[in-house]
Amino acid sequence: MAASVRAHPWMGSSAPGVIEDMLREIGAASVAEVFEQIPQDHFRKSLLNLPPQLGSEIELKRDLLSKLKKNKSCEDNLNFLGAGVWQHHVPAIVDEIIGRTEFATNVWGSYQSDHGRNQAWFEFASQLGALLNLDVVQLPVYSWGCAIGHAARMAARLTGRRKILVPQFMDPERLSVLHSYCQPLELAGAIEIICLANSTHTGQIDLADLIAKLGPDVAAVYFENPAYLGNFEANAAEIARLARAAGAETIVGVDPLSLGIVKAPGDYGADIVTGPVQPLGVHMNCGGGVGGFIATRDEERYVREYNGFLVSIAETLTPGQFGFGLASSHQNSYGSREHGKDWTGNSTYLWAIAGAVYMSLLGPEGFAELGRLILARARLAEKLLAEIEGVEILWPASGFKEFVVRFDGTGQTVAEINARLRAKGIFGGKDLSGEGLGFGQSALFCVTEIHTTTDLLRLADTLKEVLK
Amino acid sequence: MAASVRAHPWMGSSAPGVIEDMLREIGAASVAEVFEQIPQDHFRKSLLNLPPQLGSEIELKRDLLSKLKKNKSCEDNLNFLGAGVWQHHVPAIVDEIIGRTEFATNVWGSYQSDHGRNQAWFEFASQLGALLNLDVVQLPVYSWGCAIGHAARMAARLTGRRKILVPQFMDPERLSVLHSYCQPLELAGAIEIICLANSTHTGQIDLADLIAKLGPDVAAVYFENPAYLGNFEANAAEIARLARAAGAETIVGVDPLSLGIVKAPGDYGADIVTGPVQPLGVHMNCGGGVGGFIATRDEERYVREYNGFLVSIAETLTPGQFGFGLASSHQNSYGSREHGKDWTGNSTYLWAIAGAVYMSLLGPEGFAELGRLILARARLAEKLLAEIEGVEILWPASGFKEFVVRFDGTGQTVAEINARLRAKGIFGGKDLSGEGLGFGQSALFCVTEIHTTTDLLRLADTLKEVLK
Amino acid sequence: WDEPLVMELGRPGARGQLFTLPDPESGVDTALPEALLRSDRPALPELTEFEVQRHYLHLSQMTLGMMGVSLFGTCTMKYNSKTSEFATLRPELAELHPYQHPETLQGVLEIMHDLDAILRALSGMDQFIFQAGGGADAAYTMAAVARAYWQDRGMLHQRTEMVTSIQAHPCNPATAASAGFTVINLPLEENGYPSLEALKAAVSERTALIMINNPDDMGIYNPEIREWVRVAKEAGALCFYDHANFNGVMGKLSARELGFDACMFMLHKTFGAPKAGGGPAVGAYGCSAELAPYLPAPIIAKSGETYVLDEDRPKSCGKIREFWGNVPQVVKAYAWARGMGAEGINLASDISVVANNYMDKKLGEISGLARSNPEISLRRMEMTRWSLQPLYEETGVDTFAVANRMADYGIDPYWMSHEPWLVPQPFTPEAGELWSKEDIDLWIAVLAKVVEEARETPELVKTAPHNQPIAQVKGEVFDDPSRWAMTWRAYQRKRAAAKA
Amino acid sequence: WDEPLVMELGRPGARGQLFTLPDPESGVDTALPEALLRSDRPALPELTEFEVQRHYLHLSQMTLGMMGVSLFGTCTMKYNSKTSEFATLRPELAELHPYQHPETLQGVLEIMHDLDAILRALSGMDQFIFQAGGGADAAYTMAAVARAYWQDRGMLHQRTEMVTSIQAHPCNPATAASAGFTVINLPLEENGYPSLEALKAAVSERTALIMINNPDDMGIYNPEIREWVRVAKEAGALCFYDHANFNGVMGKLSARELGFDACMFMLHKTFGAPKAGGGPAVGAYGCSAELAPYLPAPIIAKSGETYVLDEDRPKSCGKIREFWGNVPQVVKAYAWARGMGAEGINLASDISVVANNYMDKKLGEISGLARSNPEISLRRMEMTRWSLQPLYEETGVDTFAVANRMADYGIDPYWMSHEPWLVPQPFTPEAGELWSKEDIDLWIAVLAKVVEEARETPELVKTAPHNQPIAQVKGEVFDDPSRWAMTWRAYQRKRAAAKA
Repeated sequence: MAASVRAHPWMGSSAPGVIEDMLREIGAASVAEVFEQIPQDHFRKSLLNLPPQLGSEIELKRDLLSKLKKNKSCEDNLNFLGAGVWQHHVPAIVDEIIGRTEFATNVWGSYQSDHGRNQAWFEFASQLGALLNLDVVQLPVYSWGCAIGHAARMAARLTGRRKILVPQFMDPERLSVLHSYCQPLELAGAIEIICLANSTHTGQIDLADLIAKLGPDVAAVYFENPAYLGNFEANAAEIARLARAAGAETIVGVDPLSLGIVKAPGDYGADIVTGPVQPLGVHMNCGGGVGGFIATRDEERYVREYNGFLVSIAETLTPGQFGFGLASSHQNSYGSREHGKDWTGNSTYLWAIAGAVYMSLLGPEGFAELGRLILARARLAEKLLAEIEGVEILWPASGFKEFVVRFDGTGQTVAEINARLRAKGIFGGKDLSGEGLGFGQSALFCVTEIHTTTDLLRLADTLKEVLK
Repeated sequence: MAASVRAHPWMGSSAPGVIEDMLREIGAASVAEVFEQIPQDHFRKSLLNLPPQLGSEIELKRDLLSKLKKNKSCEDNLNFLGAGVWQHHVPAIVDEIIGRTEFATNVWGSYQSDHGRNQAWFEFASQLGALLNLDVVQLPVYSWGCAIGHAARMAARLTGRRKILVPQFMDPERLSVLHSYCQPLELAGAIEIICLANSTHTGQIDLADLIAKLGPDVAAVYFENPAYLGNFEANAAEIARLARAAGAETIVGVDPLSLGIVKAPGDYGADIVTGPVQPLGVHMNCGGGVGGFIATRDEERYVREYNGFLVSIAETLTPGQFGFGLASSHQNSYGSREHGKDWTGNSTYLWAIAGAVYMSLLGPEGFAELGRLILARARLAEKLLAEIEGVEILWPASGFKEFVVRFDGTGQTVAEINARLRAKGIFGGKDLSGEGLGFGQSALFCVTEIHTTTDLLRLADTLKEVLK
Repeated sequence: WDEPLVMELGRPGARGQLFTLPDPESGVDTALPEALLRSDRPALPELTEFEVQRHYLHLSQMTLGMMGVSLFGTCTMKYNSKTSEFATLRPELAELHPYQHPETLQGVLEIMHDLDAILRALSGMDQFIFQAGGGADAAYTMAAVARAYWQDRGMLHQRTEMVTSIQAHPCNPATAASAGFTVINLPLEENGYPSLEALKAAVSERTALIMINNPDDMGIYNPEIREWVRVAKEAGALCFYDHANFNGVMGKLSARELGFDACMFMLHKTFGAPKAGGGPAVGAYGCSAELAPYLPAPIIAKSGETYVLDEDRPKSCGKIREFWGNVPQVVKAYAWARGMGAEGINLASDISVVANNYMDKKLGEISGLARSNPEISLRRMEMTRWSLQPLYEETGVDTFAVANRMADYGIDPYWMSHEPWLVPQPFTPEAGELWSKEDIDLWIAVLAKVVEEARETPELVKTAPHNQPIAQVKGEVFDDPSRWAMTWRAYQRKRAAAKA
Repeated sequence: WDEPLVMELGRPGARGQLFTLPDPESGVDTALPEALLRSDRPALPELTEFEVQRHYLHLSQMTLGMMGVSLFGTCTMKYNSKTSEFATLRPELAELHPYQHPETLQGVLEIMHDLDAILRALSGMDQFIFQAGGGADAAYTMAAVARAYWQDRGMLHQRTEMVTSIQAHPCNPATAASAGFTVINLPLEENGYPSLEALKAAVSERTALIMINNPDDMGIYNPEIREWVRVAKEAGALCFYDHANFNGVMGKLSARELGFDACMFMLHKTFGAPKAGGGPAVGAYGCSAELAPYLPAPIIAKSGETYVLDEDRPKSCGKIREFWGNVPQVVKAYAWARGMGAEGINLASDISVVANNYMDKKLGEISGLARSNPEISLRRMEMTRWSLQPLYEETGVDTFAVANRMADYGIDPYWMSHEPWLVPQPFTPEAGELWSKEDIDLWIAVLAKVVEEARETPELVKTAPHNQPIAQVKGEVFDDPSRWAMTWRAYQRKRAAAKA
């Protein structure tokens, strides 16, 4: 059939005669001959039954768009979902830069041929370090949950201990990932995860419970600031002090967008800091925008425990010129296989470039302004929702961009409310009702800089209507 | 107010203190002082009343998108409008390349610093020349209509004559532009536009009328192939022969996408060839994607009459290296002001890069395949519509991608039919009823490679439904 | 990159883009008339999709475009917002057809209507259109509107002259001449602009219109412009303000308040849309209510809450160009104006003029340069014409060489001057509001360095550039019909002929 | 470009991005706890939007990434379709939240479901998931699934060993070890793969799973793989096929038909999604119906005409990573598979293996190179490991120097070898199906040229590159705690300390 003799635009040697030319050079009579290593009975018996080829770009584009247009996006709807992926503004320049084919391509070259990209990576680490007030930042791992997992394992190796304390009110998604990194307990090297009580009045960690559980077998205390349910951990410094006194590492998770107004974790005693990369200029991508960072002080004991890529500045053969390369790289799994620190591989490094661009667009004033704006908008949302009969804010004015809304007083379930909001173009907060937190019919709302006052009024008005 | 002291992201010297630094250097006491040339009574008295600043990218993006989303696009609707702007497939690579900031920016540098762009321009001209079988191609002018206008003026200067013959069935949009370039007759240098009769049976130019009007005062004969109403001009060679015999130039307008299957105008006697650039990889952009090309043989008499930019290959100071520059540029209005050939200025040169990328993606086979596909789809559409009661194709199977559909037999007006189609997500053909062509309630439909068989069936089915 | 021409790349049969093969069973006749069948294969290259991409990415990297510092005078280099660029790439704009029913185009019509209002506020005019494909095309629009205006009065045969200054942008005389008017150029006098007396002598009952820039490209503002307009109007002529150099006066002046009947703005320069190496561009043309009937159709109007296209304009001069203009650029200009606001626009002209005066001060300290019209001591507007004549006389290094050499240091070549060159060895820097003081200082430092090189190693400068994708292009073929080659096929033919 | 660090650019007060200032009258309390208030100003750069753009555009131009020719073995360089890239940038994908109700996510779920079906067809497996953030993460998924499988049977305390080959990708032993398994590495034997006897000796009732690549990175296919799987399964172990090197066998083999319980595909390499210098990537993990209950949730399923997320998986091993995976890459892989079709996929593996054998032939003609496992005369699969040991012994030029020097000619540096280096001075080219014969010939010609240079001007090669953005990076700081610097603040501190 005619289609089969056309060269394919994605295959350089599919032009007529090229394979034949190469076979002639090789001295092979047929394509089959070059597969001579494979025993005949290994070849598949079943027909390869794939959907028909979309042979032209027109068909391919149309197929993709016709499917994607079945989605309803957070651009066309008003979204209040957060909890691990947040709808923040992505500056256009970020999209431009990470979309450049020089970056968005399969490249992996040398320190010299990849210099521009390596510099962008170093600038990511440098700027994030400036936000965190820490000197070592690794290129991002797969996700925040994975970053917490690696941090826990670092702490276990650093201390030789095998328990980690985490808040009871921890995101079940991240907790599940942490479980995967630490357990099951049947196998060697497992780390036991123990939950710390949270105050139901403030959401913060119960210090008494912390003191009770901080034994000599505890490798690390992990907490987030702001926490899963939105609230800040005002006792952060005290928690870190207690952990240090018990010989445990303090691992903190932070929202980098809060750091224009919130104290840097390096300044209240955090030893290992983790957090999400997605807020730093990456679209939500249906969850495919996540990445996680890990940072510490520049002490060799920490540096020697990193699992992934640390980009260091270095000199070149040209005096006065700088370049970049991977520091301490023998310790990763590429260098040491099963003896390496955990494992690494392709990760989410494109988001490091996004983050570098994002942070340099904002600068110190931008981060401060952004932090203040988010805070003001979230607090306004709380206020507007609290005015609705039957609706209650769990811990008013205690957090940053997320907060828990209780709907018990309305007589409706979150599922019902969200379905009605959805019909009106609003994606309500994440339904917490099934998470066993003890807050009844409640939802985690997220408000960011993209929400205008009008949007918040629309939410409140629609909610009133829906609850009638 | 606080906002006013913030630096603006688009102004490098808006950071606090910079203006003051410069004023100090200048020795000026105030900003007002540097405007000392302007008399006080020249400054505006009225308040500058503009809508409020959209001070953040978030607000700006939201404003733009909220407005643009009020449009209904030809991506979400099934479009059959053509007539000067056509919905063709734009390969993704084209969008990538012309979106590169190196190109989509304010640059105008030297032959050396703009080398890459100049090469792309030369490749546009070279590839279009290969399609046309002509040796000289100018960078595109504003539009096809403008190209025809310049071509007519070239012909008048070449021949010293002041009449141009054009088909009666000419696009009124292009004809109006041509009028602007040639008339009014009160002023010096005006060119009289005279219409040639078209056969109502074939749409083609009436050769007898042509012969009758081809006097010694005729500078040029202009025709399009395919013509405005879609039909090919099968007598193209004969028209050119007659024109030449009468000492007139033959100006032809062609659809470049037809040239994979249709004879190159350079091969049937065209002297000056014009056409639209938009089909060569440019989005419709609500009409903002148009551009027009002009091409001729490489004869000095023609080259010396071009109004715009001709990019020639040249040697550089490095032996064996090539570069590019503007040939014969003293003759344009930059070089000769009112004595130049017409005028030029910023035009649509970015589309030349789009065209270069587009043509190299297609190659000879791609153009042939595209031509055959468009032809097959358009003919299928004609067939399906002709099967509908009361619907008639004016000149079946006579053209390329456009054809006239007569609705007189349906008892409905095109306006009514199109309104009903629109309600069902279909943009029907251009309403010709008001153009005085004598074809009653008729519409010009355009079918291209982006229309699938399913699309055409949908059009036919919906039309049947609408006409019931 | 040492990048070959695309015509030299690829191999037979390679494909970059496939199209569906028509179903042979569809039963439709796809035959073409024999006389029109193409029998040859167009000599196009054959490449894979990746090879096309790689080739043009290389070419993009071989283009300096705004990657360095460009103080390209008369063109007002601006930041081209990617926010608006991305918005215009949306299918909600890119995939619109201008013949769609206006009810499906409400968003784009709203934006254009809103920008019209903004331009009215900035100029005092009563109606803007965006049909013109650039500044020159807007000047042509003026000529066409003037023709219709005088034709409507039955006086076109009499009103056949256009008066302008020799220093006006070439598009003004060129478009007026193309439209059929006789051009009268007024020379500059000692103040740097034509005298009022010369104007009075030039205008008469034959004058259809006058077309002027102010300030001009030298950075000189004609303080008698009010009187000019008065004199011209007394003679019955229309007055057109070419706002090509709006950047230094925006927010400060109103064309209508100064008496003008019409004006134009370059949306692709002043209003932050990229001009992309020469368009798509927009010359926004605005005029008074008196001239509005003569505008090219359509006019975007608001009827109740609905935006409509008014095509019914019996006195219209006809179309200047198909459709309504380069709509994406209009949207970008709207975005620029909204992102700046009145306050930002005012600040931008402040910065532009301050920064140019800062440059004047610094450039004045470099020996070998001379400021145009040295007798005028007043501070210039947003740009100044300079001359390298002293350096040229001293070293033989001309303004082309200096520009080429500056590119080696990452400085985009400067604009020299429009024709005629009233100042020898000219260059015209314009700082605008985009560039930081650091960038301006760098530009000045590089120029100073090149001036030094011109004295110490003149050959180095004359043979520049040395650090660009290619060496200096030898221009002798550009006016030689036997050697120029505007296409690859012409080049191959001439090369073969030269070898034979 | 001689581009400074972004930390060194800008000036106080410059802004690249503004945010609305909150309305002070909104009456809400925005106070933070005193203990959490930031009092210092983060030491971030301050630039305009344009300056940020220009800086990162410069950096992009200083990255060779696929601008030349890259035959980077084990990673299967492919063309990354811009059609699918642009589709994934659409708000219809980019602006989706994974917690949206599935009824608002039908399009993306359909695509993922369709790709699942395609991968099932290619592998014979019964269920795929895309949660793993890369190939290594998919290997970790296997380890986690194996843990859950054995835990469900109450045998996890006993099944604690993972058996693999020393030549398997490092991620297999590393992820298994991280998951808590003891790793047993089988050495290669004379045929180029571990013997069946060694496997038999290694597997036992302690074996939880085996993890293998086939073919390996040397281009050697283990013809006993069926027996391997049989032996392992007789011992009760699970068998995982790491399809990192799928390109040479795609369309030809079915992992399930060979007896494997699970496998993984790298969507970011084999399936044409860009790996973007190290992710976002996707390791698509597929397994048999028997293992499916242990998969990380959610599973995308179809219920009637509706796509749903099945979160109710009581035996699930838990999450490997938050959410469902790098969705845009999944869409790109789907697009690749649809654009290729069964026929295209088969052709691609044909081309890959033919092209590698063509390279083998041509490289074999260059003296100074040696093919790994010279005793194996059979034709290699889609890549071959080569050694520069003879050249190194002759000239002292090592494989790093050759790679650096090749970059000077526009050749992206090659992949050498995973650890351990079983072959000295290794390099591993992989032609794949993307590159034209011209590109492959260029690559070979450049290598031959550099080999010649190594003999004639070895210092030139050793100090390479000479034509890249920077000169050779001096690596001694990378393992020196007193000098390494992973951030600008660390660098400034150490530089200050060194000066003091």
